[in-house]
Amino acid sequence: MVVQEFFHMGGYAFYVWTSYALTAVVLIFNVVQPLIRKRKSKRDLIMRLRRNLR
Amino acid sequence: MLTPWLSWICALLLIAGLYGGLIYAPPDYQQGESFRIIYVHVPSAWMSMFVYVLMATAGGVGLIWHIKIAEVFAKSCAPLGASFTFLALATGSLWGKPMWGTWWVWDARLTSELILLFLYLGYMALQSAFDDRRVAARASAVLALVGLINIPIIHYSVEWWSTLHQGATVTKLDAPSIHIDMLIPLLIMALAFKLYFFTIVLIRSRTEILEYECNSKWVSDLLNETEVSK
Amino acid sequence: MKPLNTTYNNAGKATGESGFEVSGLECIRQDIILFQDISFKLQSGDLLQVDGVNGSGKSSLIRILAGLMQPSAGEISWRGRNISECRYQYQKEMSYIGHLNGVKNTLTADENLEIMKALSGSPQSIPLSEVLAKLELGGMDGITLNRLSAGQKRRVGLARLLVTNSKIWLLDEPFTSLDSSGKSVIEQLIVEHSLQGGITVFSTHQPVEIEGCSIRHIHLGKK
Amino acid sequence: MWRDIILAFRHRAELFNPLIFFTMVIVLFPFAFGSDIGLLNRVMPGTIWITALLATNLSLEGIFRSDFDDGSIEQIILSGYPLTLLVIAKITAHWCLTGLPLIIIAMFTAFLLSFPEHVLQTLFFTLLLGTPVLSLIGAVAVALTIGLRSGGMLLSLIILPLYMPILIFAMLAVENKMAGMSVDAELYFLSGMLVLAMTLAPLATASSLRIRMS
Repeated sequence: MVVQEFFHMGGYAFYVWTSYALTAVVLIFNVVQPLIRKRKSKRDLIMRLRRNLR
Repeated sequence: MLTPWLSWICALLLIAGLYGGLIYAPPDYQQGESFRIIYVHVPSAWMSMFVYVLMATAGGVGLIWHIKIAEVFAKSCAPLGASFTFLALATGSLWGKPMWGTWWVWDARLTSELILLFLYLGYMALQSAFDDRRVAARASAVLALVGLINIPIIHYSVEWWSTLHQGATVTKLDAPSIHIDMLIPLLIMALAFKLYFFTIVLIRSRTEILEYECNSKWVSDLLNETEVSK
Repeated sequence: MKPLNTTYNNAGKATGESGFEVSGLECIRQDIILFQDISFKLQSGDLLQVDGVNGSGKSSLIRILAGLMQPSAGEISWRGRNISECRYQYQKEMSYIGHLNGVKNTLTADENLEIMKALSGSPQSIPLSEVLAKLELGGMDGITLNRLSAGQKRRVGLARLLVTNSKIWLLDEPFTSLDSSGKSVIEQLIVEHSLQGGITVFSTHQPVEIEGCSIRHIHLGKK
Repeated sequence: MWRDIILAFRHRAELFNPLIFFTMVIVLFPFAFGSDIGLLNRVMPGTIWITALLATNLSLEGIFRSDFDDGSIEQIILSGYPLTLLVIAKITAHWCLTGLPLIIIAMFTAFLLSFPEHVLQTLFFTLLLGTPVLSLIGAVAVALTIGLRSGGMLLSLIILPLYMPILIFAMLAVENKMAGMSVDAELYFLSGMLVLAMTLAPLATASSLRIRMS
């Protein structure tokens, strides 16, 4: 019952949970994106290095 | 080396803040449960301004003293600042719907936040329009500084404009005194957002520096090491 | 204390007397090293030709020497001082002609020279008509540049060298779009400049025939 | 500066383009809103201002365009002549060639559309104080974006947020005047912005040009 109430948010569930979900999505995206970029740029640099060595 | 520590503290604070905000804090007597949006909205709004000031300052430092780290830092700030601004706008709008009955009001804060988002987007667009990193960094630093001078003017003008155009319907948002049980989670969340920002900026900056210095010896040494260790 | 002081002064003079000194110059554009570790010294009367294939950084080198671009590393000094410290003085003594002529198409040759003269602020006394005659541009009064050919515009652009009367000439591909007589006029100008004690740095990919003074070469690009 | 004005006069057609654009857009508005004088009078100042913003925006690129294309900018930077002074001259020339005629045309059209006279005066002052700020701020952005691909769109993206306060205050002044209130505060604020822009924008433009050329 308590859990249900919690998720119900006094009738404002849609607004509250959308806000939090949106925040979560944006924050997670901002973690993942730089990490992917880091990996990619490292790979690019290693490729470059190999090219230069040859 | 700092990043794991920062990210752990940040995660802890986030959990604490979420717990405090969503469960511990009592519902607002006027707005009921919907006020809980405050715990993501207000920190985002704070951060959006804070990041802009930081970005412009770093840009200025890079411009005057030609410090690469500052240029890199400024560049890494921009996307984060823009996302915080976007969050502040989106959650503000989501909060506005139940409170004011519409998604958008031409309220001073919302409007200046929107302009701030445009400033961020302009900065990022300019940054990506240049081919050379250093030139891009210096050019966009000028823009950030011009924007920095403009922010107070924009804020002030929009405030003046909105007070003339509508009554005090918006003051609902800033309740005169906030209950201490509501305030503490808010501060924790704000701190968590700040740490989050620094963590991500560090990650971003490191990648940037790596690309910046791709011709220098230490980068090739570093890469060789990682390759060996794999 | 005193001996220390004098040695310092001597050292200052030793570098101060020399004209144009470049050390450890490096240029990185778009994460690619165009050149690295370029050093040379130019005295009065020296001529330096910059060779290299397209994209090897000839233009960048000349722009850096002119102070338009910042090098990624290294420094350039003129009369013993870094050019970023004495920018004003350096700019007064230097003329740069890039790919673009820096002339207005909607003005006549005369008017363009007037602007160059006004900008340089030099108390130059050669009459402009003489400059035009020297570059075989006489008899074009009242004709705006957009009716002239590319080669003629290039000549007007190069006329800047004579109007501004500066000591250092930095020429990026000065011979482009010039015909053979135009080319020899410019070669002649360079020789005269050098004999009068001027310094010239120019880039080109054409063979040049310069007689009467020696040319030094610097080669950019992969060895 | 005289050089610029002379040069501009040799391109007469280009010179008049923003002005024709301005007049045409203003003439379009009655077609969109109907010919009701009361309504037109209400939207007129806003129309004039927004159109002035767009016309300035369109003509801004011309400040440095030709100098950039033919290499004059490099020579000016290298001439040792103070760049800031030249930038001031160029901005002044730009304003004389777009801002000033714009104000005259705006006054004329507003007069034709029987706009109340006392408000016309306020509108005139806001334009007089505001359009130079548009040219000044615009010059910085143009100096940064000149010669970049998609420079035009980028220019608008950068510039329009910075124009917001001017628009707001100009409109507030006009509205206050219509409501019969004092407009001193707004006009002072516009003057303040003009002074601020006059001191900082030429410096920022000069350094932007240097950066852009490197």
